[in-house]
Amino acid sequence: MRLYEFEGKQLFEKFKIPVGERHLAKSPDEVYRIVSGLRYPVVIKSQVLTGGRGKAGGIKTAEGANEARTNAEICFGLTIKGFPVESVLLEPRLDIKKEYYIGVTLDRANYKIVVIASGEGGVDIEETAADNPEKIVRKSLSIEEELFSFDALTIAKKTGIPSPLLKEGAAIIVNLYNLFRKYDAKLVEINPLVLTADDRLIAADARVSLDDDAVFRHPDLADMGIEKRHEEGEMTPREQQAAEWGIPYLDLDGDIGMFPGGAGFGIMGNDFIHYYGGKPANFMDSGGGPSPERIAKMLVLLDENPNVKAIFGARFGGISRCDDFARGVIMFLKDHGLSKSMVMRMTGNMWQEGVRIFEEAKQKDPELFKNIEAHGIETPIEEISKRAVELAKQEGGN
Amino acid sequence: MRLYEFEGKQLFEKFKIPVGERHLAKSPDEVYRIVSGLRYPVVIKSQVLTGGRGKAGGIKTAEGANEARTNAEICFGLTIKGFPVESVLLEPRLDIKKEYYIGVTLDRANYKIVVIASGEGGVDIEETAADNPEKIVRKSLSIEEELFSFDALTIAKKTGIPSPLLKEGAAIIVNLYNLFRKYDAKLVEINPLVLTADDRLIAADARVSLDDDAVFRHPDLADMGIEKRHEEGEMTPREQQAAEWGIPYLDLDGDIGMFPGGAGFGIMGNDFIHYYGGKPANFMDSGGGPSPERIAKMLVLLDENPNVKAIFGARFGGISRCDDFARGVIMFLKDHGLSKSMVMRMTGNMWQEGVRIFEEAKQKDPELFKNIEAHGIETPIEEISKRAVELAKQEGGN
Amino acid sequence: MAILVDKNSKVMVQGITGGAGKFHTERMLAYGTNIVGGSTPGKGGQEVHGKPVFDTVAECVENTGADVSVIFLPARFVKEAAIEAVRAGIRFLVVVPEHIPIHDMLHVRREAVAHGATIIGGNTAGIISPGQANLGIMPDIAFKPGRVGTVSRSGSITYYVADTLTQSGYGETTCVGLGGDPVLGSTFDEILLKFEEDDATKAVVMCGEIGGVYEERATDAIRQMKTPVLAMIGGVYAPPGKRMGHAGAIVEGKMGTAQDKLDALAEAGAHPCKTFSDIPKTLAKLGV
Amino acid sequence: MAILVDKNSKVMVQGITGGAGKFHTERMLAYGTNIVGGSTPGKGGQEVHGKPVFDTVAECVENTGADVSVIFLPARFVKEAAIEAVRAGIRFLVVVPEHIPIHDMLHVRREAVAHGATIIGGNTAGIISPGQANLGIMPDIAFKPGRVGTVSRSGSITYYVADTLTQSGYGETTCVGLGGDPVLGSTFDEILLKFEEDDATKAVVMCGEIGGVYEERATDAIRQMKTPVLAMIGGVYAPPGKRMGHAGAIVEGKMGTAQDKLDALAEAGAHPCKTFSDIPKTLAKLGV
Repeated sequence: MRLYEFEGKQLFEKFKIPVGERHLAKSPDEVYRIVSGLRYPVVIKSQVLTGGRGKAGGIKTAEGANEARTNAEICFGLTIKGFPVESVLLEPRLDIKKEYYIGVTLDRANYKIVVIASGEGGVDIEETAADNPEKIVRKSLSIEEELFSFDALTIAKKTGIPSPLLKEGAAIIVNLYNLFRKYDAKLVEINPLVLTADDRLIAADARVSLDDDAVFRHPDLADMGIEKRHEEGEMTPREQQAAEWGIPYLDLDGDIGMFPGGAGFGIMGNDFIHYYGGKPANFMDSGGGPSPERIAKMLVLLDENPNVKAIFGARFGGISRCDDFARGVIMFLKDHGLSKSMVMRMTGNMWQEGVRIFEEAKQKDPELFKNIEAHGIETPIEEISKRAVELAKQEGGN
Repeated sequence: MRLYEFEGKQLFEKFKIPVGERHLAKSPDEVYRIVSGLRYPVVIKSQVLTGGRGKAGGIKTAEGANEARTNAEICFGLTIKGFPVESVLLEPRLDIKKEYYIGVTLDRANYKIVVIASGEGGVDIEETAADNPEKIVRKSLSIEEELFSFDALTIAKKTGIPSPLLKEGAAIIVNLYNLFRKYDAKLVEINPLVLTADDRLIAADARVSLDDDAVFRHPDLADMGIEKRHEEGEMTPREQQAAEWGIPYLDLDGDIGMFPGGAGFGIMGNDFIHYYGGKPANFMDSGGGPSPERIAKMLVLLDENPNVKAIFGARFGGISRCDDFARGVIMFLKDHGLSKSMVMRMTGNMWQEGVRIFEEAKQKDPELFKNIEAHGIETPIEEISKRAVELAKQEGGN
Repeated sequence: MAILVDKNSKVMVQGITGGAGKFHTERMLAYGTNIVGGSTPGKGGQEVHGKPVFDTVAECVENTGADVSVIFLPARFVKEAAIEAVRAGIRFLVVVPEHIPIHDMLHVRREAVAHGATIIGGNTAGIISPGQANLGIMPDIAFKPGRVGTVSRSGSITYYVADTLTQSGYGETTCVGLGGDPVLGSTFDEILLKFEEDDATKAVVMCGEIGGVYEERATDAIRQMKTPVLAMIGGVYAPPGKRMGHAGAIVEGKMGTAQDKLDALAEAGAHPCKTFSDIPKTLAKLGV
Repeated sequence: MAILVDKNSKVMVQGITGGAGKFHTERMLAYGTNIVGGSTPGKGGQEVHGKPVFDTVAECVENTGADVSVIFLPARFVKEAAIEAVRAGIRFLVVVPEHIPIHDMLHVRREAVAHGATIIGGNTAGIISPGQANLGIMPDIAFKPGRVGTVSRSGSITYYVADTLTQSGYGETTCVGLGGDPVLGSTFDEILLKFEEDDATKAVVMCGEIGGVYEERATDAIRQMKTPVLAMIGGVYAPPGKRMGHAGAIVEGKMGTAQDKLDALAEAGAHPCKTFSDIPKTLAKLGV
C-alpha cells in the first residue's frame, strides 16, 4: 500500500522527521485561499500514487496567489500514469543548499533490511547507484536489530552531512528505520532530504510503501485518515468490473482472451501465446478453487471484450475439480452464450468427468458448444496455445 | 515507582488484561454514591503503596450502601505501614472458583526477566514457593526476547488453567510480559488471577513497580494521571525537611547522629556504631561533592534532633575536597551553632588543608569549637566510632 | 529416494482442527502420508481423523515424534506457529497460508536458520514425494514416482511440469513448491542443493517467474551442481511490474525481469526450457 | 601487575567534551593515565586537553588504538554509548553515570557478554591500578602500588579500604568499583576471578552491602580461588529494605540481608572482616 506524499509526511512527523510547513488542498480555489497566507515562492505538488510526477508536469511553483490558482488548475487537470490528480500539497519553496537521499527497504534475497543513503540525492539517484556505486552508503540489518545512533551517524557522515548537523541527520535515519519497522513497511524514502541555506535538514518528499498483508495490525493508520486503497492507476471499465467481482484482471493490448487457472500459469500462458506468435488481451487469475459462478464471470469479462478475437482456456484440476470447472463453463454458455471462438483444455483432478459433462451437454444442445474446442490430457497445452493463436488470426487478429 | 492498584489496572486494561468492573472513590460519601449503582456484595479495597493491606484491615465487603459507607469510613481512617488511605477501589465481589498467581520480575543475578506462575495464587504464594517449589512455574527470558503465545500457553497449562481458558490465560501472560517490557517495570504481578464461577479469568489485584530511572521515557503515564510519587510511608517531619533539601535521610531509633560521606560508608558506619555498642539516630547520604551549604543543612538536621546525643562525622575527600567540607562545618557553626558533642575525622583529598582551616578558625574563636573533636588521618575511623559511642553515653544515651 | 519428506517422515498439522486443516489432513492421509497428529492451542485431547490433537507443537513432538509440520492457520498466526515449530524441533515446515506479513517472514526465516530447519512457503501448494508423502494442498493426480525433481514458485506450474514428467515417463522424486509470497522460507538454491545430494534425482526442473530475486540467488548453486538443472521462467512477455522506488532498484539492481533471470541461469549452466514440452526433449538430450 | 587497566591501556573518554568529561580527563591525565582521545557525536575534529575528539568510538579506536573507555554521559545515553563501545572493540568499559534504566543495563550486559567485553558500573567511582592508571572519579590520595586487590560496590568504601591497605603498607594492585546501581555491568565473581589470574595480587578484599544479589553470586568463584578473599558487608544493622513483591522473594529467595551474605561468603572460604582495621590483621594472619 503506497501512501501519498502528504500521508507519508504525517508519519514522518509522528516519528520526528522534520518535514517543514505544508498544506493540502483539494481544489484550485482552496489553493488560492491557502497560499494567500504563505511565503512565496510556493511549490504546488500533485499528490499521486506513482513516481515521475515532476517529469509529467505535476510540480509547479508560484510567486503569487493568482499564479498558484492557475498552476493548480493545470495540476488538477493532469492524469499521471493513470492517476488523476485529486489533491495538491502546498509548500513554501525551500532554499536548497544540498540534497541527500535516505531510504530503507527490504533486501529479500538476503532476508535483510537495508538502509541506503547518498550525498547525491534527487531524481538521479538510480543513475548514481549504477555509475558511482561508491557514492551509495548501505547498511544491512536483521529484522530484530535496532539501528543505533552511532551507526546512523556513521552513515550520515559518509553522505557528507556537515558535522554540526550529524546528530540531527543520524536521528532522521534512525527514525526512518523505526518507522519502517513499526509500520511493516516495504519501502520508506526521503528523496531529497534537503539541507537548506539556513542549515536545516528537511524531508522535502516522502515515499512510503506498506505491506498490505500487515495493515491489519496498524489500525492507527485509519485513525490518521490513511485508509487501504487501490494502488493501480486508473482502471479500465473492465478492470473495474473485475475488481468488483474480486477477480485479479488486467487489460493487455493483444487479442487473445486468457482464461487460465492459477497466477503461475497465468503468467506462463501469456508467454506461450507470444512464443506461438499471438498476443494476449488480458491477464487473469482464477484464484484457488473458483466456483462455477466465478468461472462464468471470468468468461463474461472475455466474451464482452471487443478486443478479444479468440479465447484460450486451461484448467489444471488441483484442489479445484475439473467437473466444477466444466459446470461453470456450461453455466456461462446457458446464461450468456459464447460469441468468440474458444479452445480449452482440462487436466488434473476429475478431468475425465469434466470432459464427460461437456460431451453430455453438447449432445443435448450442440448449438451451445459450436464455438468451443475442448480437449483433455491427450493434447499438450502447447498445442492449445498454438490453436488459440490460429483462431485469433482467423478472426482477423494480429 | 510503585503504582496504586487502580493505576496498575489502568495499565492492565491498556494491555487487554481483563480486570473487571471497578470504581475509584475518594471519600465515604463518594463510596455511598457509587455503590448504590452496583451489584452486592461490594468489595472496598484501600489504595496504598504497600502490601499487607488485607491483614491491616484495609479490605472490606459490604452488602448495601450504608454498610459500604461505614466500612469505607474505617478504611479512610487507616494508615497502613505509614501510608494513609486516601482512596478506595470498589468492585462487585467476584465469585471465585480458583486463584492463580502470575508475576514478571527481574532476575538481577542472571540478567534475565523471569515469568513466574502458580496454580496456588493468593496471599500464601511465598510459602508455596518455599515449601512446594514444584508448584511454581518459571521461565527466564533475555531482555530482547519476545514471549510467544506457545510458551505462555505452556506456562498457563502447568498452572492448571482449564483447557478452554488456556488461550486466554496465555494471552494474559504474554500481555503482562509486554507491559513489563514496554514500561520498564521492575515487577508486575497479578495475585490473584481469579477463575470465576462463570469461567472467566480476571485480574483481581494489580501490583506494578516501574523503574524510576526510566520513567522519563514514558510520558504517557502522566497523560494517564500516573505521576512520579514519593513511595515511602508517611515521613517524619525531619525526613520531610531533609527531602525538601534534597538530602537522603532516614530517622532511626538510636541516639548517635550520623554525619558520614557517601551512601556506602553511611551503611557501613551504622554497623561500626553498633559494633561498639551504640545506636545511630539516622541514616544520611551526603551525595557526591556536597557544597558547604548542604553540609551545614545536614548538621542542622542532626543538631535539632532531640534524640541525638552525640554526632559522628566522617569525610573521605574524594572528588569532594576536605577543605570544602571544613568550610561547610564552620558555616554551620557560625550561623547556627552546635549544641551536641561531635567527634569527626577528615581524610582523603586535602585533609591537611581541612584540618588547618579548623585550627585557624578555632584559634580565632575557640568557643565555636568547644563541642568538636576533629581528627585527621592519624586516628582510625574505628576510634572515631568508639568515641562517638562514648560521647553519647556521657550525654545519657543508651 | 526423495528430499525433505518421504514415507518415514512423521508429519503433524498445525491448525488441524480448523476447516482447511481437517479437510487436507484427510486428503494427505488418503495419499498415505504418515500423519501422526496435530496441534491447536486449547484443543489438546481431541482427535481429528483418528489422530491426536495437542495444545502445542512441543507436546505433539514429544508424544508422536513428529519431525515435519504443515501449517493451516490464518496468515496472522503463522509467525508464532512457525517459530513454535522450529523451536520444538520440527526440521521441515510447510507454510500453506498466503498473505503472511513480510516482516513476520523475516523473523521466521531467522529462527529457521538459527535452528537448522527448512521452511517452504508461505503461499505454497506444498511438497510431494510421489508414492510416499503429500504435504499441503496439491492434487496427487499429476504425480508419479520417478527420477526428476522439481522446484517452483507456483502451484499450477508444479502440476503442469509434473504432469509433463509423468506423461513422458520420467516421473518425479520430489516436487517442491517454494510458494508465491514475496518473501519465502526457502530459496531455489537451497532446494537445488538438497536435490544435488539425492542420488535418486537425476535432473531438476526449476520454474521461476518474473519479479523477486530468488531465481538469481540460484546461480551459485547451479554452478556447484553435478545434477543437471532445467530452467523455465514465466513472464518473459509480461508487462514490467512496478519497482520498489529507488531503493528497490538500488538493492535489487537489474534483477527481476524474466529474461534477466533466464540469462543468469543459463550462464550458470542451467538448461533453459521455453515450454513444458521442451522438458522431456532436454532430458532426453542430457541422457537422463 | 594489575587487572583490567595498567599503564599500557589506551584509554578513551566517551563524552569528553562535556563538563564532567573534560574535568575528569584532566584529572586522569594528571595521574598519568594513558588517555589517547575521546568521542562526542558531532564534535569530531576538536581537541580536549590536547587529545583528539572523534564523532564515534569506532573512529577513535581506528585512529588511536583505544581499547578501554570511560563513559561520562547522561544516564539516558549510556545504553547506546556502551553498545557502541563494545561493538567498536573496546574490551573494558567504565560506566560512571548513575540512574541508568535497568532494562538498558540488561541490553548492555548482553552486548558486552556477546563481544567478550568487561563493563563496570553504572554508578561506579571507577577503577585504579595505583601508579599506572586511574579511570573514573576516584581521588588518588588513598592509593599506593602494592599487593592486594579490592572490589567494592561503593566508592567511599573503596577509599577507606585502600587507605587502610596503604597505611598498613600492603598497597593495592587494582581497586575496582562495581558501582551502586541495582543492575551492574560486572559482578563480584567475575572481578575476583580476574584477580585470581593476576600474580601480583596476593589477596583480595571484597566489600558488599545489604540488598541485591551480586555478593551471593561470588561464592563459587571464592571456592575456586587460591588467592585469599577477605569480605566486608555493610548493613548488618541496617533496617531491612523493601522486598520486590512476591516475585522478588521467589526469584531472589533468602538473598539480600547483610548477615546472609556474610554467612554465604564465609562458608565459601572468604575471611570476614567487621571493620577496616580487621583487614591488615587478617592479611597478617594469612601471611600475605
